[in-house]
Order: sequence, then structure tokens, then C-alpha cells
Amino acid sequence: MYSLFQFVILLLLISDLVVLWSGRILMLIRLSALQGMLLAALLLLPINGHLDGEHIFLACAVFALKGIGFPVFLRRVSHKLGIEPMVRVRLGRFFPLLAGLACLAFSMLLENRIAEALGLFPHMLLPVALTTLFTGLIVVVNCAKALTQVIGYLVAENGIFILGIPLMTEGSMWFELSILLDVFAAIFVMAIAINHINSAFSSIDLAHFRNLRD
Amino acid sequence: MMLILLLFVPVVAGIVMFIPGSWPRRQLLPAVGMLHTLLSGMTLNAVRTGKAPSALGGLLQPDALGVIFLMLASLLFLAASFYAVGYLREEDKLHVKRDFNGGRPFTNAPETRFLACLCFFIAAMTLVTTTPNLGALWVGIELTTLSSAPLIYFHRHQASMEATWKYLMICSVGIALALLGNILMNVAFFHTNADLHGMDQVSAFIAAAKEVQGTDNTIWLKAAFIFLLVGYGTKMGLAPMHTWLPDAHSQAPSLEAALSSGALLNCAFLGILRGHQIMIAGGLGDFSGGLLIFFGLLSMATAAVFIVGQGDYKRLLAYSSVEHVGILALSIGIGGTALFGGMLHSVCHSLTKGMLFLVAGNILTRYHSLSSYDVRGLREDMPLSGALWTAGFLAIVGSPPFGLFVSEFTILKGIFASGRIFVALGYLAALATIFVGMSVPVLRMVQGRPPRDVPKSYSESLYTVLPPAVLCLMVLGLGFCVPDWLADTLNRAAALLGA
Amino acid sequence: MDTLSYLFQLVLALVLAPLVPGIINRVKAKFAGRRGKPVLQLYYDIAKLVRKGEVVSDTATWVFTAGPVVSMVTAVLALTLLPLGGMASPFGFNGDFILCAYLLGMGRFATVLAALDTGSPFEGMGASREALFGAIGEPVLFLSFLALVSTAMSMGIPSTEVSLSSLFCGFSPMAWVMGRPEIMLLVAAMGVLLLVENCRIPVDDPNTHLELTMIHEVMVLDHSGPSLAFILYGASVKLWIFSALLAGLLLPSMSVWAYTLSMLAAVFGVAVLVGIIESVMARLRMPVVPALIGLAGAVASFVLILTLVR
Amino acid sequence: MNIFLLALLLMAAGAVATGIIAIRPVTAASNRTANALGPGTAALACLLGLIGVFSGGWTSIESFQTAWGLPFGALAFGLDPLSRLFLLPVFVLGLSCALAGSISLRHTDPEEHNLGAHWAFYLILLLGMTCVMTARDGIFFMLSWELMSLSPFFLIDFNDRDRNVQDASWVYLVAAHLGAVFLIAFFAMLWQQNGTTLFAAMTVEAPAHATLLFLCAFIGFGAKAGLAPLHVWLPEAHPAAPSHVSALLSGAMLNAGLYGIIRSFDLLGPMQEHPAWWGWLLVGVGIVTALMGILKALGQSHLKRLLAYSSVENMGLMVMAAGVGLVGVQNGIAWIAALGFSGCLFHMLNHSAFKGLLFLCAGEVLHSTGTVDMTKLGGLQKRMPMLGMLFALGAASIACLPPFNGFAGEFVISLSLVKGLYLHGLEQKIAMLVTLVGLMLVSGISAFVYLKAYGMTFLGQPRSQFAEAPHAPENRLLLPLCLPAALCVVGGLGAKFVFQMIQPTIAFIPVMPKSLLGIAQDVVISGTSSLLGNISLFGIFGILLVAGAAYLRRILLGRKEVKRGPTWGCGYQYGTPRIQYTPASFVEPAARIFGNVIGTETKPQIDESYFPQKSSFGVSAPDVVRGKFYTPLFEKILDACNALKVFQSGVVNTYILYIIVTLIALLFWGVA
Repeated sequence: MYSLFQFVILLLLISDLVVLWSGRILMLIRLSALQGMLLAALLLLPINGHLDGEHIFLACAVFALKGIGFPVFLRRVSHKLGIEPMVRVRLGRFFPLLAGLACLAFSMLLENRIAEALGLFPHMLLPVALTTLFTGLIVVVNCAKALTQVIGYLVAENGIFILGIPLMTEGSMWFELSILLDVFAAIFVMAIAINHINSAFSSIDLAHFRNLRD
Repeated sequence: MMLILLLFVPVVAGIVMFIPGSWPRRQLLPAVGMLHTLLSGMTLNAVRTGKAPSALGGLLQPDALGVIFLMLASLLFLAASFYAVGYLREEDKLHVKRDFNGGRPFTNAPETRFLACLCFFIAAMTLVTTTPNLGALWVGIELTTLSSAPLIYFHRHQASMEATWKYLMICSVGIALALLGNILMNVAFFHTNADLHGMDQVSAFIAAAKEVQGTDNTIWLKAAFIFLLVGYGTKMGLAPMHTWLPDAHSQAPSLEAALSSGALLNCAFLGILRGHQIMIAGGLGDFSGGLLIFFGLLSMATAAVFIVGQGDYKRLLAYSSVEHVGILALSIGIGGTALFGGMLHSVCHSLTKGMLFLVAGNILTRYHSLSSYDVRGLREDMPLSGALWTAGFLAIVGSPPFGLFVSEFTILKGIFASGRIFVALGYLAALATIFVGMSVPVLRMVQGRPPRDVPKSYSESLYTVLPPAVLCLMVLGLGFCVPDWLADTLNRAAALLGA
Repeated sequence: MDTLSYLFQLVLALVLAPLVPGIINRVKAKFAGRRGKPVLQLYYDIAKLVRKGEVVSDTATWVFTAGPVVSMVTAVLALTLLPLGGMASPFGFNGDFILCAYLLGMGRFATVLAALDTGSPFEGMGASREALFGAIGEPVLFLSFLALVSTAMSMGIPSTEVSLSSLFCGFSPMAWVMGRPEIMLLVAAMGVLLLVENCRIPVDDPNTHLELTMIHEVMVLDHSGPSLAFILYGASVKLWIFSALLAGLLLPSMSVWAYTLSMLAAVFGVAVLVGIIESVMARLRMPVVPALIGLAGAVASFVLILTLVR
Repeated sequence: MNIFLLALLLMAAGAVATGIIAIRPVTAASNRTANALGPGTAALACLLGLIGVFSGGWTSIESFQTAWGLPFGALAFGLDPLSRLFLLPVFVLGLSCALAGSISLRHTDPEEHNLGAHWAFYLILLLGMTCVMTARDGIFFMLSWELMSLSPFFLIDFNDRDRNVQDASWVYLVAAHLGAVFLIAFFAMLWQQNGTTLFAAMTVEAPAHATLLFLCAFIGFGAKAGLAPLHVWLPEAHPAAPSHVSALLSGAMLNAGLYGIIRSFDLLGPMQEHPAWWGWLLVGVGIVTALMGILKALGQSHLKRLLAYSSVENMGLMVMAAGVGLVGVQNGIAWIAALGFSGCLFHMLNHSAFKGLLFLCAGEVLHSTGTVDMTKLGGLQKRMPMLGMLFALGAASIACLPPFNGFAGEFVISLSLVKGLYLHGLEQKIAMLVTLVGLMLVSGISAFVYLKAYGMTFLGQPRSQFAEAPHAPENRLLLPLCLPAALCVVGGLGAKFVFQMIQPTIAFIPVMPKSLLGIAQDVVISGTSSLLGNISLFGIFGILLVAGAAYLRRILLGRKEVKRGPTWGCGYQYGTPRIQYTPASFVEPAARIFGNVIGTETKPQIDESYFPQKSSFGVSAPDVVRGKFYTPLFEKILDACNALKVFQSGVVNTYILYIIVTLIALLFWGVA
């Protein structure tokens, strides 16, 4: 069980690195779907052994929303708007990858220093969670299109979700769920906004967004 | 029951707005506003007299801090709801609209959606201000983002789209970080309380924090606060995370901007305050206080930089919000006497800023330009709005006899009491710079001969003048007299923050 | 008795005042090898003028008529503050030198206004120069007074009794000269002031009728008849005041009659000296005059500092 | 006290009433109502206030305190000799300026001006000033101070369509606020240190950071008083404001700065314990301000700007005199202390009278000719004899000429400086005497300045058609001006009594140590008041002599006719008024001397060809401090701010990067 858990975590880490390197929007969407499914798997592999109904329920919800719902939705949006398939980056692709690796190294150091003593997080969970979070943020910063920013946001939320998994209890289930729904609503609103951006600017490239400044 | 009504009246109203057909939707809004304000007032009274109203199994259980912000949100909503009636009527008159930046013609978003989102917006803020639960607080703040995004995009033109996107993206990222802060908070208390059930309640956190005091776990607490600060600070508009604020507030319809600036920023601030409360209990008040002071001063300085030479009057107001948010953070960080000043400041600032944005809306409706260079002779052209604009300017920069003077003075005294002379120096320097910076565009608009190219026959509608006028009178009153019940509540709130 | 005796001295000064310009002119004439006007010429002039009518400019108002009157009255009033014939003025009081300076200032003010009242460009020119020299002359006069005050106080005169009388004849000036040789420098400074305030060469040329070069004379171009007589008389009283101040600085104390005679001699001596200066010097260029006044100020402040250091 | 409070209430009620008129649509009728109601209330309130000031005895100390709505501070009023003295100009000028203003505004165009608002702010200004002079609580003082500081903005702003007026009002607002910032710091520190805001509870001991407090107070109050280099708002605001407002501001509001400085001595503990440079700072700044002010005034050809700079000069003199008093206290010399403070307060009263008069006169000039540019004026004495006489009186007073009040004040100040010879240490003596010489230079130049002001405006021939046929005001409309004019004469001829009236105040100022006070009262006051009696006698005697001489002239002229003829043109036949001396040419010799010191700009444009066509000459004195310091400073700040605005680049990615960078930096700092 534990090694399986570690394996899933490792997969998540690899997916992060691929996200940082990937140059195609479709690929990013797929990776986010993969991450969603891996998150559901993590929920089903509880560290302290017992598996209750609420974990399963939440896992299903995560699978449905993050693993299937969002990616499908985002793909539809990108299809509908006829978005060109390549990611447009602002800082290149090497630098973000480097930043992601640096973040990984830093968070592993952090784990060594303070997290292990706590005994709350399984090995590697904290580094991977933080790396995922920062991967998402790097994508948001690096990519020039509205859609890729949404994907980045999604990935960042995944990282936070990972960190929250060990803390999950019966009582907090509803909140996890509402948070999930909240994220869902956010993605939904963002997608609508992308739609509007496309109709207003006939592109979703954020390079057009330079009107409001000082 | 009162609390449940408080939360669900606007929700239901929002849903009702979607009922198709042409019925007087607009007029429903003031009704909701009045009902909500009444309920808020009752809640305030209940909290002030020491009763602890609670509903939904403790999900809604306002304390003095929250109830102040609730009352403010409610009052501003009431003002905005009346204002909306006049505003939308004015909007209807114009069929072909031009982008304020000179772009293509645009249309407005459907009124139904606008009104419904307004209701959801206030509902979300009600949740934020009444819940003692950090998770629910987070959900509420995220909901405010989502419900206000469509409001910003009411005028469907490119600039407002841009603003909406920035708002949505930056705030979402920020709030995601705040969520991480919530989680880290739980991590910090992992050991002290094996039973994590019901842990998200602030009171439970505070109790736990006292146990954590002095242990290694404080490092998690510190990290948690940093995430909360950056996360909610983004939403609140602390520099350098404030970047969305001037865009969103300048492009949003003025009543949304009034609500955002006056009420929403407070809500986000509440998130930070909850963190600060826990930090104080954990013996880390100096750490969080220091951070708040730093960001407070940084925000004031940033605001000063952007206010000086600012040409766009709504951006001006937005940056002024950054400034005042900075003052709030500073005052809480300083503690002591400044806490009372800070709480009073939040009240005065909300009322003043709400009023200013509403007046700015009037000006925008008349001149169709956001640039202060296009507006001249307000005093003559729109006597009431012009007078309110001048009064609002004097109020917001902290001149007597307006309430902000009292609060800023108290905060200054608190700073001196804490012995931080250089903070006082920075505070005064920023205030002075901002005064000078703001006076230029404001006077440019108020003085002079009205431009010839705006139509002559114009009369100010009561709907759009009365709400800001009432707010203005309230701020004026606060400059002379802080009623006992308010002082009482503010003191209770300050006590929660360690005063 | 003292008061009566002082009044006699006052009357003497008032009567003899027009003699001073006569003496100066006579000296100048001698230097030029002319016979010159009679010494009493000013008396004749005044006597003639008071019997004449007046021509007043269309432009002028009451200010024009008030000018001569005020300037004459202030000069006479200032004279009453001075110690005369070795006697303290009964009108003097602590700080009366301030009043004296300002009385002269008032007279100047009135004269200048009267000049401006005519609207004549030439008189405006004179007015401008007079006003300026008055403005910068005043601090120099004060510096000189202060140097005396400082000396007097260091020599034991209480500060409540510092008046023109105590400064200029309170005690033996010889003691000043013996103990305080720097006082002699003040004589130079006050001499310059005399030339400036009374518009003599090298500051002003009272004789030419080339208006562009003049200060005082050009200001009174439009006056005639009794008004002109007032002006002439006032100017001579003013000249007397400054000569008497110089004399007070120089003369040792002696019996009243001896003092009176020696004072008259000193005043006329000053007149002769002025005549000599006027004869041997050319008028300074206008921009140099402030430098001259400044020089006098420098001398006076030097004296002041010397007296303070002691 | 009750009468006094009634006056305050009346002002407040008047402000509310005119305010209500102001927010209603402006019509000719509403303007008329406001123009009757506002000044009427103001005049009545001022009269009541005057009665209140005098009732209950000049020397008595009354107080009234009540709690108010704010959670700290209190509504504490007090009347003591210091307050009473400073209230006199407020009420007297408040009265005559209200009446004069009402007269000059009676034909205002309702399209352009809202008189309701104007009078509302006028009353608020009066109220603010009165409260400032009587407030006995730090917070109440600050509130009143800001009321007093802000309301003039709306008064100055009266002709806001004029670009210059807009600039001027802005400069005023900024200066007022920046000054207030220092005061806010001052009172906040005092509050923090004393734990209370009541003045009565603050006076006991010397506070910590006394020097910092003193500097805050000095800068804050000095900015209001117009001390260099904080004077820049004054020469902008006064010319822009309607004249009755300028008169009130200059004659009454500037005093508040002086009042604040003196009052703050109270709050800072015993003055003998503080460093000696405090007093010398006041003296130095005062005399430099005075010199700068008067030299600047010399270069002005705009009458009201000239008067404004002259106000700077006079405030400098007052602060200098207060500094002399302080030096006297610190050296323990009763003469210097008592005479310094008396001179300061005496000059304050005098300045209020003649500056109020002069500004009101300037207002009448503006009203009747449409300009106060002296290059366009001239010959008004003939056309408006009454007005000219009043102005001449004011000019003679302000030029410190006997027998008017200006001289009496200056005499007291000079005496105090002469007593500087008693100070210990050579450098103190020299400093005092240098100050005295400076004072003499100032008064000499001020005579020059007012020769120019009166001569160019009223004498000679009109220099343009503006002055040829002015709408001369009827004499009865000049009645409000007679009040300050009478005070100018009374202050000179009755100098002794005014001086004695000031003495309770001197005895009251707590900076005066008790040991000094005894001597001061015995010797100084009796001695000095008899001197002032002498001066008044001389004045009366002089007036009689002048009358006698004038009579003599008349007798001499007898029945001989006084012929009228053209001015003697020295043989030049074709003189027009344009060949007269102009303000510029009048000051040209002075500008030559002082130009380098003070930044006077002379603009000779001489055509040097063989057949010269057109030459011109101008003298202007732009404010060096403003032009060389403030304007570049503000521009630099603006540039820096604009340069920093690149941070708001508009790119959303960058914005999010800021968040991440902040987060990481904080984590490194706080956790790692």
C-alpha cells in the first residue's frame, strides 16, 4: 500500500515536470486529467490504513471533476474557439523547468528539516505537493494564453489538494467537497470569461491585455 | 433564524431574479437591501449586547469583528441597491455606447444577471463575515470573486474584459494560496489535537495555538500565516499583490466598485485578521504584526507612487483603497490603541470609499470619460455630485471634520505609543504625498468652466445622489461623534485582536 | 531754567539753520574763485517765497501740499529731541533715537509721495532714488547709534536712560576720545550719512539743473511759493540736525555758553567741511552711492564690534 | 463665556443656514438672501464675540468643558488673556470684512458664483479661527485648526474659472495640509506622552523628545504663519482670493500660526530648561523671513501680491520678536523677555489693523478699476480721494512711521533688541544687534515698498484706461474700512493703553518665569508705557504742528490765487502719462542692489541700434523658493512616481509573478 502510494506520488511529480516542459495545449489538458485521476487514487490509498466511505465518495468526486469533468470541458472550449495547439511561452521552456527543479530541491530540504519530525506527511508528499503548486503557478506566469493559465491554476489547486489529503477527516469532508465545487465554479467562470475574451479580442492571447496599466 | 435569513434572503433574491418576464426586478433590490440591513443591524445589536447568535450548527456565528464588516457590507449594499435603480435607468437611456477608451461600440450584460450576481455577491460576503470557520470563510471569499466577476464585466467592452480576467486570475491564484494557508494551519496543530473534528473553527484554533506556543510547530504557524497573508492580501489589495485592483475597480460599474472597495476588501482583511488572532494566541503576534506593518507601509507607499500623477479618477480611488488597506494592516500590526483606530478606520473608509465610487459613477455617466482631464467645472455642472466629490476627497485624505481624521489620528498615536518613530514618519509621509497627489486630479475636475461638448440640460437624479449623500453625512457624523454602541462594538473587536 | 535755556538753544538753532547752506555755498564759491551768493541768501529766498502765490499741478492732490508741511514739521520735531548747547533735551526719553530716525523717515516719506503725486517722470526718478537711499541709510544710522549705545552702556549709563541726549552730551566726549578712539571712526560714518541724508555731493548735486543727476532737488521741482519755502527751511533744519550730531560727538563738555558758541562753531565748521568736499569732489555715479553707504555701514559695524569686544 | 459660546453657536447656525442655501439651485434671489444672511450673521456673531471677549474681565481666565461624541478629547474652551488678545483681530476683522465683502459681492452673477457657499465657508472660517484661539484640548484644537485651514480653500477658490486662481488654491490647500501633518504629529506625540489631550494636564513637565516636538510645532505653525521657506502659499493665495477674504486671512488667520507657536511654549514645559537655540531659531527664521518678504514685496507690481509678501515680512517680525522674548526668558533678563513678547503681540494687533485695511482698500481698487496691476494704475487719489486717504493711512502705518500704530509696535521691538546688549556672551550680543540692524533695514525697505504701493496706485496720472474712470465707491460704502483705519490711528496715539492692555497676556504666558515676571511688571511695563506715552504725545504734537504749518501756508497764501497748471515737464512738451515712472522703474535702483540676493529678475530690452524703436524694462520677483526648490522637488517626485509606474505593466503574468516572488521571499525570511 505504502509503496503504491509512493508510486502515485512519483507519477505526480513526473507529470509536473512534463507539464513544465510540454509545448502543446492538448498535452497540458491531458496531463491535468492524469493528475486528477492520480489524486483520486491517492485518496483511495490512505496512509493510516483504513478506508472509509467518505474517502471513497470524495475520490469519486475528484475523479469525476478533476479527472474527467475539467479536461473534457477545457477541451471543448479549446475546440470550440479553435485555439492553436501550441503553448505560447514568455520565459522560454528551460527556465521554468529549472525553477520547478529548484522548487523540488528546496521543498525536499524543507521536508528534511521540519516536516519529517511532524510525522503527518508521508515521505515525498510535501515536496511533491509544493512542486505541483509551484508548477501550476509557473505555468500561470509563463504562458501567454488564457486557457493555459486556467490549466496552470488547476495544477496549482491540485498541489494544494495533495497537501490537504493527510488532514482529511470525516468532519472536514464537506469542506473538501465545497472547495472542490468552488474550484469547479472557478474553472467554469474562467471558461466563460475565455469565451468572452475570444469574442471580444478574437484571440485568447493575453498579449492584448495591455490597455489597463499606468 | 435571523442569521439564516441574513444569508438566504439575498440568495433567494438572486435566484428570483432569474424568473423570466419583465417585472420590476430593479425595485426588488432596494427591498432586499433594506431587509438585509435590518437583519444586520439586529445581528450587530445581538453581538454587541453579548448574545452569541449561532446558526447552522455553528457555521454562522458572528463575532464583533465580523459583525462590523457585515454591517458595512450591508449598508453599502443598501446604498448601492438604491443607486442601482437610478444607475440602470440612466444606462437604459443610452443605446449605442462607446468604449471609454474609444473602442468599438458595446452592449451591457443582461440586467438579470447583473442583479442576480449582486445578490449573490452580498450573500457571499454575509457568509464571510458571519462564519467563524476558516474553511467557510475561504469558500465565501472565493464565491465573492466568482460572483463579482460578471459584475465587473457588465459593460461588455475590451477593457472591462481585461479587468475581469485579471481579477479572476490573480484573485484565484491568491485565494488558492490562502487555502494552502488554511491547510498549513491545520498541519501546525496536528499534534496538539489529535481529533481534528471541528478544527476549522477559529476559537478551536486559538485554543490550540496557546498549546503550540513555544514549540517547533510555530514554524508551521508562521508559514501558514504567510500563506494567508499573501493569499488574502491579494484579494484585499495589499501591495505588491494589489495589481488587479485598479483595473477591476476602474472598469467595473461604479456600484460594484463601491461594494468591492468598501466591503469586499474588508472581507478579505477578515481572513488575515483571523490568522492574526491565531498568531497572537500562539505567541507570534510580533511576527504577524511586523509583517502587517511592513505590508501596510509598502501598500501606502505604493499607493502614493501611483496616486501621484494619476489621470484616471476611478483608478485614483482604487489606489486610494490600496492605501487605506495598508493603513488598516498597519494599524492592526501596531496593536494597542491603534487597533481601535484601525477598526474605526475600516468603518470610515468603507463608507467614504463607497460614497466616492458612487459619485464617480455619476460623473462617468455624465462625461463618459474616466480621465480627469475631460471633466471640468463639476462644481457648477453637477452641483450636488461636485460637492460630494469634494467632500469625499477631503474625507478620504483624512481631513477633519470627517471620520477618517479621527481614525488616522488615533492610529498615529498608537504608532507613537509603540515607539516606532520611523513607522510614524513613513505613515505621515505617505499620507501627505497621497494628499498632494489626489488633490491635483480632484481639483482639476471640480474647478473651472464646464466643458462645452456635454449637453447642457442635465439634472441629477435623486436615486444616484441621495445614497452617496447619506454615506457622506455618516462619515461627517463620525468625525464629530462616535456613538456609544459603535465604540462599544469597535472596542469588542479590538479586544479580539489583543487590545 | 534748564528748559528755558534749552528753548533758547532751540530757537537759536531754528533761526540759524538757513545759515548753514549759505556757508556751504560761500565756501564753494570761494573755491571756484567766485564771489558767490550772500551767506544770508536762503533767508532772502524764504522771505521772498512766502510772499508769493503757488502753482500746483493739475495732477496733484492734497498729498502734494502735505509733503512740504510734513517734511518741515518732522525735521523740527526731530531737532527737539537733540541735545543742544550741551544740554539734554527735555523732550528726550529712553530710545528717542529710534523716534528721531523714524521722524526723519516720515519726512522723507511725505516728500517722496509729494513728488510722485505730480506724475512727472523726473520727480519719479528722484523719488525712487531718495526712497532707496533712505531705506539703506536707515540701518547705517542705527548702527552708528548702536555703537554709541553700546559704548555708553559699557561706561555705566543705565539702559533705561539711553537717549540722544545721553549719547551725544551725557558725559565728556573727550573721555570717549581718550578711552575709545574707535568712536572717531563713527564721525566718518556719520559724516557720510550727513552727505547722503542731505543730498550733498558726492551723493547728489544740489546745484545743477540737469534733472537726470539729481535726487532731492528734482523731487521738489513742482513746488513753489510757501511750500517751497517750507521745503528749503526743512532741508536746512535737517542739515543742522546732522551737523549738531557730529558736533555732539566731537565736543568736550564745558559751560553752557562756551558750549553753545563752540557748537555753533562746530556746526559751521561742518558746513565749511561740506563746502570743501563739494568743491573738491565730483558727484559719484548713481550705482556707486549704495556702496558708499555700505562702506559707512561697514565702518559703523566695525566700531560696534570693537566697542562690544572691549 | 456664555455670550462667547452664543457667538460660536450663531456662527455655526449661520454656516448651516447659508450652507442650505448653497446646495439649492443658485438664483439671483438666493444669492441675495445669502449675501444678506451670511454677512449679517457674521457681523452679529463678531459683535457678540467681542462682547464675550471683554465681558468677565480682561484678565480673567474662564473655561468651559464638556464631553463630546468622540471617544477621546473633549470639547474644552477657555478664555485667557492670550486667547482674548488673539480673538480681537478675528472679531474686528471678521466684522469689517464681512460687511465689506457683502458690499463688494452684491452684484455677483448667479451663473458663476454661489454666494451661499461662499458665506458658509466664511462663517466656518470664523468659527474655526475662534475655536483655534480658544481650544483647550489637542484633538479639538486640531479639528478647529483644520476647519480653519480648509475653509479658506473654498474662499480663495471663489473665481475658480481663472487658471491662476486654481493654481493658487491648490498651492494653498497643499501647504495647509502639509503644515497640518506636522501638527498632527505634534499633538499625537503629546497625547501619547501625557496620556491626555487636555492642555491643562499637559503643562506640568518637560516632555521627552522636546526638541522633536518643538520642531514639529514650529514647522507646522510656521507654515501657517508663512515663515520662509514655508511661505510660498501666501503670495499665491492672497492675490487670488476676494479681497475681504485676503484681509481676513492676512489679518487674522496668519496670527493663528503665531498663536500656536506661543501656545505650544505652554505645552513644552519650562522654557529655561530647553536649549538656547530654540529662541535663536525663532529670531533667525523670523528676521530672514522678514527680509526676504519685504525684498520680494519690493519686486512686485501686483498690488495684492505685494501686500501678501508684506504679510510674510510682518509675520517674520512677529516671530522674531517672540524669539527675542524667548531668548530673554532663557537668559533670565526680564526686559528682553517682556519687551520681546509685548512687541510681538503689539505688532500682531497692529498688523491686523493695517493689513486688513490695506487689503480691503486693494479690494476696492480692484472693484472700481478691474485690476490691481500697478503698471496699469495711477491717479486714483484724485478720483477716489476717500479711498486714497485710507490707503495712505494704512501705508504710513505699515511703513512704521510715527505717529501711527506700526511705529509704536516697532519701537517696542527695537527696544527689546537694544536691551540685547545685556545678554551674556559676545555672540549673543552681536546676534541681537545684527537682528536690530536687520529690523531697521526691513523697516527702511518697507517704507520704500509702500511708497511704491501708494505712489504707483494712487498718485500721478492713470497709466491705462483702467484707472482713468474708475467706478468710485460711494463714501458710505467705505464705512467698513474705517474700523481698521481708526484702529491704526488709535494704536499709534493711544499706544500706551494698547501696550498696557497687552500686559496681562505677557504676565499670563507661562513661559515667563515668576522671578522675571515681578521685575517685568514693576520696571519694564511702567517704564515702557511711559515711553509710549511720550511717543503718543510727540505724535499729537506733530499732528498739531502739521495742522499749524498747513494753516500758516494758507495764511501766507492769503488771497493770492493758487494757480493750476500742467506738471512741469522740464521743457519736454509732449509728455503723456506713459512717460511716468512705473513700478518697475521705481524699484530699479533697489533691484540692482538686492537683485542677486533675492532673485529679482530685471528684464531690460533696450534697442541698441542707431535709431532705437522700442525699448522696455521690467522688474519681477518670482518666488525663488518656489521656483528653485518646491517646483523642481514636486516635479522630481512626479517623475520618480511616473518612472516607478512601470511596475503596473498591465501584464497579468507579471502580476502573478509578483505574488509568487513575495511569497517565496517571505517564506525564506520567515521560515527557512
